[in-house]
Amino acid sequence: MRKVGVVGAGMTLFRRRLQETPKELCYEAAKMALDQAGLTLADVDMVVSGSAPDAFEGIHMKGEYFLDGCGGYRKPYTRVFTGGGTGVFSTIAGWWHVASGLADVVLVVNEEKMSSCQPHPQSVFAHIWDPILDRPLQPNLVWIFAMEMNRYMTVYGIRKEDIARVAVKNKRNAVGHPCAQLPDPHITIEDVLNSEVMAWPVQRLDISPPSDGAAAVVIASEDAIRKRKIRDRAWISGVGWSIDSTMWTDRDLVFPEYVARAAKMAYKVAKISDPRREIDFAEPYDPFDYKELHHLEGLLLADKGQAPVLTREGVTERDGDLPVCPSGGLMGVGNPIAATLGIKVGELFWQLTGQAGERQIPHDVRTGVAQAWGDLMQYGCVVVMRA
Amino acid sequence: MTERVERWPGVELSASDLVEGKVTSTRFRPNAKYAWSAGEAMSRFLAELQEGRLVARTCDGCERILFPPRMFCELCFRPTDAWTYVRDTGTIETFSISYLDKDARRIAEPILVGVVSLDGASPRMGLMHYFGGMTKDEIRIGMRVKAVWRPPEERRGSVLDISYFRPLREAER
Amino acid sequence: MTFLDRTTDARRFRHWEGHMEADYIYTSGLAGERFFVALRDEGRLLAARCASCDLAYLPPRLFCERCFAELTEYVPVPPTGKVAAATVAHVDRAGRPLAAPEVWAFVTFPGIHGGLVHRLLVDPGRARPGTPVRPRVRPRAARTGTIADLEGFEPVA
Amino acid sequence: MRVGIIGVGMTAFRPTTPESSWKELMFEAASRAYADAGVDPREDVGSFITCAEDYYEGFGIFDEFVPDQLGAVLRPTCTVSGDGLQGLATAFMQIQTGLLDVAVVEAHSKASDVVTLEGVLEHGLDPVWTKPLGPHAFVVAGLEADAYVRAAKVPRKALDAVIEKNRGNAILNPIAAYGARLDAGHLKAATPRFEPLRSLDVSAPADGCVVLVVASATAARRLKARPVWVRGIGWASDSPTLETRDWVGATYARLAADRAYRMARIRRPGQEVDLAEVDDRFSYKELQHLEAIRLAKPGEAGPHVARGDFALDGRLPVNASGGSLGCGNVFEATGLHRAAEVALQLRGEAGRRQVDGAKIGVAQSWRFVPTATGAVAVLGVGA
Repeated sequence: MRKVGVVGAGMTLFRRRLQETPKELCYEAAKMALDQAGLTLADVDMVVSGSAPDAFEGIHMKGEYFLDGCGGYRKPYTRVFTGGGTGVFSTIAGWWHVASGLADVVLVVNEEKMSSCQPHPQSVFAHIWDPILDRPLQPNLVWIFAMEMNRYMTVYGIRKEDIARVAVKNKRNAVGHPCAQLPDPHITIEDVLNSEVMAWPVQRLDISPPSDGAAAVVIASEDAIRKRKIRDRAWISGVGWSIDSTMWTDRDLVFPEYVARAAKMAYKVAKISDPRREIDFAEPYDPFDYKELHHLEGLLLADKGQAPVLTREGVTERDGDLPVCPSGGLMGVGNPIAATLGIKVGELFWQLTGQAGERQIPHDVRTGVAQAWGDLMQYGCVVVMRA
Repeated sequence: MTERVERWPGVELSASDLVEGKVTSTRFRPNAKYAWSAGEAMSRFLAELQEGRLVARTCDGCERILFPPRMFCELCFRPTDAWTYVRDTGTIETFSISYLDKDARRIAEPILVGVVSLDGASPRMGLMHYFGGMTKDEIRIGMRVKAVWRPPEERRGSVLDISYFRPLREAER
Repeated sequence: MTFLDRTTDARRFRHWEGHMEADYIYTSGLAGERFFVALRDEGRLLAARCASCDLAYLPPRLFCERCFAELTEYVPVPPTGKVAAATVAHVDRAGRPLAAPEVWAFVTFPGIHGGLVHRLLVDPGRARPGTPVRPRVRPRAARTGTIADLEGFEPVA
Repeated sequence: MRVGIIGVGMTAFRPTTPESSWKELMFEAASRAYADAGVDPREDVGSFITCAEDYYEGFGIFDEFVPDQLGAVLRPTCTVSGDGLQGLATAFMQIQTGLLDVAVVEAHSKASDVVTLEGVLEHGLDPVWTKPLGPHAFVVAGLEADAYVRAAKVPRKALDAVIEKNRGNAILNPIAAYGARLDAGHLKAATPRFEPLRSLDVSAPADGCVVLVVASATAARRLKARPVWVRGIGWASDSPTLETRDWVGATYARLAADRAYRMARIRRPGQEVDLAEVDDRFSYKELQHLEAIRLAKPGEAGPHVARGDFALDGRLPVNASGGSLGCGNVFEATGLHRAAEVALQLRGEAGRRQVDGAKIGVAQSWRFVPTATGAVAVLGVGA
């Protein structure tokens, strides 16, 4: 299999509302990623974009609309879409463009502009449910998280304060992130537990904010990296993706089997047999605090129901044995769905090349894993990267 | 490279910048209406709801009773075998106490909502619905419940033909 | 085929109605803001210039789609353009027949890369490519900073 | 590593399909494709790819509603927001990495589920520069038709010849929704829509689903399949901005074809290609696309079609399937349908519309208004 590396990353600010059009956001992130790789648009063979529902921007076929901002003008360009999974999935698509031998340099650009939707992007989530079985009940997006979180807590007997620790850790980690929307150096577990109840057990500070933003990475073949003498690179050594059944009311929500399948696939590709020993840090998808725990278990980095213990014991702190979401995650940096690329794959790249600034993990890290989750509690995708 | 970046792009706006037109913008509401074909499985499912019954399909491949019904088994990838009914009693698999409506607006009286697995279907198979006849302090995972149907003349062939699921009474067990 | 049971009474098939609608506010963006403020406040059309490609883009844009340079230089669009392509639409945006057909044109300008797709303010029979045209700008009080501040293009008398 | 199509499955294309949900439609096409390929999706398939757009389906995230009916539960599955040929390209790349050796590509249209198709298409226009003016989305096609027809000097009778040919071919295609033997009276009675386009120049929507099973040469041998090889594949986009794109030459199709021909080592497509399926969702598009992918010289596609060169028994049969004018506009499934048609033709299984002795065929797609994106696949049989 052809060796493929990430050679540049870029992202915009993550904010509730940005003035740029979607294509301008794409451009800003893409240009930054190219600049950091020391490449120009002329060096790019093919372009991949990732973005979640068209209904956020309010543009049918938005991937076509913003392709010039992604650098797709007169190039082969493809948009992939796996719900919230898109944040990591587009990198997997970029990987196969290069690993197949069809391209040497691929620009991957993810974007989300949720503020176009009025009065709140929440209204759009009404359309993600089954029209016959679910939509008549007028479901709110927070419901699915609340139902999954409740089952996870109840089956394993997990206390809310052990979940709130994740929100505290990530919002504190985000203090070092220049793009962060909701960093908070002083937040406490009590703040989370005392925040407004949205849909029990989910409280306001359990949730990441809706955001506008874009992020990009540049992916290149080993040949291209050598030929262009690119110094900063991190190898994509494993990829995996998996979807579970649409019939979510028939599944036990307590464990994300789809994440486990994706992780096993990625570990196999990366020749990782003992992930807990071989993986140094993780960027799992954390749109809600409990999701980080849920996903650590799905990634086989914690036993079922045991991820809260790791968090309580400080293992997942930036200076712990297994730093988790050193970026600050979605909880701290923001959640422009697909654009979370910048705090998942982007963070892996920056950490593995020693460029994470204030967020740099203090000890040597050689192998990281990024994961995203999406659709109706159904989609898992995983990327393993090595220094 | 993050520290080498001089400017993290993005021009932040406030809600009022947008709503009061401090920056130029356009407004639009799309005309995007649908009438999805319910098809073989869901047409029957809705018709049965209107009659006050919950219908499922059996799969002889994996020996499951599939609810909601489908004409193909997603695990065996084969056509399902026959129609069968499941009961309108079941178990709360999970739930939430929601203070949000569909547009994320706050409501005073919380909605009790969750997943109920139905008796007679394969384990854990069920549907999302509302719960009633219980308080937010009484609801719990594992609670036994029964459907409260709307009167026949009010049923339209919809999951809303069930008003909600209430606690199963001792005598009904 | 494929299913073991099939309904043969077509009246039994149901439909379920719904929509995918919401209200949207689209900001003009950074380049759009320059264009629409100039149009609204001064009635002028601006193009954004890429020095390295030597192209003046209309609509103006933040970046050159060819070389990815950030565009900061704005130049005025010449007052007179010409119709590069025209069409007469006999149905409206929702597909309903129009009593009076609408004329649409792609208008280009000398020295400008691109142009504008807009209404052509002529009778359907006179929609001819090559016709010299100029923008008809709405009165100042009616302008709100959108592309509809132009009523369309009219032939140069 | 060679990659080939080893299974083709389609439903009939129809103006409406009230008897099937979109899931049931997909299950039917998938079942046919798996039976054709002799594969069990639960055991033999490494990746599933769906090509879909949310607003065509009426879902916020259509990807959710894909796996069950394809046999893809707990398997690698994704949505490509593109035309089916882009999905074929995705399968091609995935297999070329060596990560997997059998992939499934699905695309469908359930256009009859969309009550306000015009509203959905309008929603694809640029929200700042075009949508506020309120044009019908097909105004874009009307303008492009005007630009192309003038530049290439295409007479009305050439457009009529495209319509007559494709709807006539469709009569011979059992899956086609709009086959018809048109006479001069029909063509003359067509009413103006987006001039120069008239009612008959615009393909009508249809429901339908297409599934292809794609495999490496090794997997094809293992499965004892007779592959139709993907000899070349390319895809490309021109500027999404209406004002800065090529209005005459369909540059996206030219660039996509250049890549596909290079990969397939085809130097003189006009001589080497035995049949072509090109996007004809507006009549002029067939001619414009044929010129862009070098199956006709600039300005010559019109005279060729008027002379009958693209007829079933002509020099280069074009849209033997009946095209979109004859089969119906199946939106994102359009390109995949054309690849399926070429595969059936190369296998000699195209029934009354069979092009005898075809060894190399080209399928070309476009993503419809208002895009300038397309793909080209060169398919072949034999060594």
